[in-house]
Amino acid sequence: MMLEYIAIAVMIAVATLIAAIAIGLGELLGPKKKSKVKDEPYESGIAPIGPGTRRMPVRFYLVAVLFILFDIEVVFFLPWAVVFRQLGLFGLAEMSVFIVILLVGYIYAWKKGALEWE
Amino acid sequence: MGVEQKLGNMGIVTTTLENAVNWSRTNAMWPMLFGLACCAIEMMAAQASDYDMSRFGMELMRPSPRQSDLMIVAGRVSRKMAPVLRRLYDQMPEPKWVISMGDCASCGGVFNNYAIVQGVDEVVPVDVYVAGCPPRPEALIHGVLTLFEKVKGEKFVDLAKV
Amino acid sequence: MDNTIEKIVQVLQEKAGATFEEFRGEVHVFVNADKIVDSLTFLRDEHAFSLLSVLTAVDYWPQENPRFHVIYQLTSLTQNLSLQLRVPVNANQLKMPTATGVFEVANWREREVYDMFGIEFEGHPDPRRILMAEDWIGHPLRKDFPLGYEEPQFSFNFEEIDLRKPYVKE
Amino acid sequence: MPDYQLEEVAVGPYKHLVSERAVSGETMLLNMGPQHPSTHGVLRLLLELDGETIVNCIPDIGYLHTGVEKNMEAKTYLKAEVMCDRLDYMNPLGNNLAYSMAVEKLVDLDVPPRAQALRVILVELQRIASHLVWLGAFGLDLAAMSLFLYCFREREVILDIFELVSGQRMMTTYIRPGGLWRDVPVEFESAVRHFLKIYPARIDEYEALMSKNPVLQDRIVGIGKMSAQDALSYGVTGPMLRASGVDWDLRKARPYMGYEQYEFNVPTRKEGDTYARYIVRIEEMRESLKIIEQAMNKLPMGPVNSDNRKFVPPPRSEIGTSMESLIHHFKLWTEGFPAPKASIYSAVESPRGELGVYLEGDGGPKPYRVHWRTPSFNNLSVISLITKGHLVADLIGILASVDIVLGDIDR
Repeated sequence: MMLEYIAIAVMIAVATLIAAIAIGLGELLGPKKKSKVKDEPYESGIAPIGPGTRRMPVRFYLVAVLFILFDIEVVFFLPWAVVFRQLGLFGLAEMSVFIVILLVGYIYAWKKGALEWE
Repeated sequence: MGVEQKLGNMGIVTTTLENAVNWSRTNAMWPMLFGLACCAIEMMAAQASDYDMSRFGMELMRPSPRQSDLMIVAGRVSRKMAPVLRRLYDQMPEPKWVISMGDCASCGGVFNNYAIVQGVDEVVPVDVYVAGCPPRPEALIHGVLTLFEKVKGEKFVDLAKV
Repeated sequence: MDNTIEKIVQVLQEKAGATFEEFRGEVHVFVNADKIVDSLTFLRDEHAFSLLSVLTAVDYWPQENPRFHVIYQLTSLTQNLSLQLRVPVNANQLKMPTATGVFEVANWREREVYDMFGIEFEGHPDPRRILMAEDWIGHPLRKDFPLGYEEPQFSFNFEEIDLRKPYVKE
Repeated sequence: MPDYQLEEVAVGPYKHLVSERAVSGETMLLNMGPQHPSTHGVLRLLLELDGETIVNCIPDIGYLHTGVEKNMEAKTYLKAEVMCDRLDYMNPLGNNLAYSMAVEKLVDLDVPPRAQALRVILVELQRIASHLVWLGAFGLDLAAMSLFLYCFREREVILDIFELVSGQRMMTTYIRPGGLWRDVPVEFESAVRHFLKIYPARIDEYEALMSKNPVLQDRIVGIGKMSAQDALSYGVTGPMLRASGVDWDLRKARPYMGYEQYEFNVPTRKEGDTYARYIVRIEEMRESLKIIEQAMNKLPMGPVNSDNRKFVPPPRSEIGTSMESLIHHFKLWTEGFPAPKASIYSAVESPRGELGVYLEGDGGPKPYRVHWRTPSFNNLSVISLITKGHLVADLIGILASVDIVLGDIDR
């Protein structure tokens, strides 16, 4: 049992190591020269007008929430896919109930026009 | 430079490190998509399928100065554009180089009048001047290779002082 | 000068007191400034001159009045005709009525004439410079504006120009 | 947010142009400025955005103003022609033709038939090359990266023909007042035939890639509509005007350089949206092929320059033998030829629209006033009208379909 976990641990370690080397070399060898203009936000070569952070229209929030909702739904499919054979008919029925519930939610959002941008 | 400002010149250690760092810089130098006028069309032709500047590590023309190491000033710089050019040069991360492509960028070229900056070296420090109006794509690639020779010869010490 | 242009020019002569001259088959009608807007609307509505292809100015500098000629070149697509109206403007009174009400293209073209020659157009919705920077002094296309010629740097005069040339520090 | 900062910041030169919602900070003022991948050069668009939709779009041009009109007044008629290649750098031969025809009209100079036919062939080849760069940039803006590489592959074939003919790829200055610089070499015929053989298949390749592509259809069909009435009021000419339903092409309406001998039809569409402009330009490339085909078949023999020695320098062979040619040669190359004290306007159909030259002479060897009526200047002024209410992503498609060239706009 432990064997799979070791493989995952090795993979995580190698990943962080490579990332650390890349960033570390950049930090160590890269010349650093701060200047006032360099810290200003880049807006196609012109001084930006007004602050960057401002009140955003609500549509962006709506799209973000819908994405999270259906993204987590997909996350629940992954464990099911791993033990798909063992669960057999029971697993299929269980998951299709889960999918139908979310499908109803999806159709509701669609009909209410949440997906339209205007 | 990080380590050079501290180490300065440590003989064999820094020279091999210099060669490694310079080699990595010349083979992945991304130009900034900074096309002004007619030379920009020749730069696009140099980037496109026939002359393919990507063979020399210039795979991507990044539009934003934040992700580019080389600024190719391709075209004539007008008086109204000079402050914008200077701002873009300042917003580029530190190991940066400038190629002034074409006569108009190098010395004002055909347009010797009130509207054109007579040579981009009045606005940004230039490393390589490429002559031609517009220079052929091969001339631009030759300019890029001369810049690579120059970058290969760079020492950490003088970079630390700059 | 074919007959339709001739009829139009006669009508313009009575209505706007215009004079005209001809060169290489082109008709130049001289109209003074206060009559220009309604002759433009008259030509656009009655005679289907639907495209104002050119709106520019010429500076006859040493000659004081009229120092500028503002030129409107009209094209009629249906009849395939073109007619040029010229408006003399004196040096001391650089004012012109705007033609943006008649043709939308006049909006940018008049800003360019203001930017290059300094002729103001009253009633223009957006009277800013269009080509030069906002803080530019002077109007470049005037004949008394210097060309801005800088002596090119050759081998024989390399040193003294090198001293004067404003190289950037860093 | 501190409101005073927005108030004072927006009060700048754009106060009378932006709506009051920008001053109160509800809408955002964003610079789609000179350094932007999809502005096709150094054009700055100040966008007033409400989230993603564009409330107002204020173009700010002049970042490539080169003062060509002022500079041409300081050069003789022949030397001034070098300036005009750099104006619309996608269409150098078209600029040469516009300027040469203006000078020929001013000094009443004739052009032999062989030079006229060669001029038509070269200008149509230049039209195809300019449309190819437009199509490449159009695809690149709408994320069809590979199309850019295909278009430039064909453009290199055309540039090789220009280099064969004049020694320079782009800035040829090959069309001179009174004819051409010199006759075309022998290989010109086979090079153009080769291009005519391979190119129709390539256009079908682009059409297959782009026209029926549903992704592209969604992005550009019905976007950026412009009515014919607006187009004429804004002085828009060329493919944009023809895409809005007005059938006005200077090659048909006022044939010059012998265009009346070749039959070709002028593609027009009714909808006036971005897709219509795209289709009109693709059709125009096919029409140009027809013109080149007919012109190559009927290419007359004979001299390439007019024999009026007052304005056209004599061939070098004559200088050794006849005294007058030496005098003409010396006078033309040092002082240039005087032009009458009068003004003319002559226009040519460039790939972007009506490219006109207002030329005024003052009796001396230098032009007194040269005004370039460039099509992109008027075509761009429509942008604030046709992008109202669209998304920022649509603006990229619309701007690509307007096909502006900044050298053309700022002169």
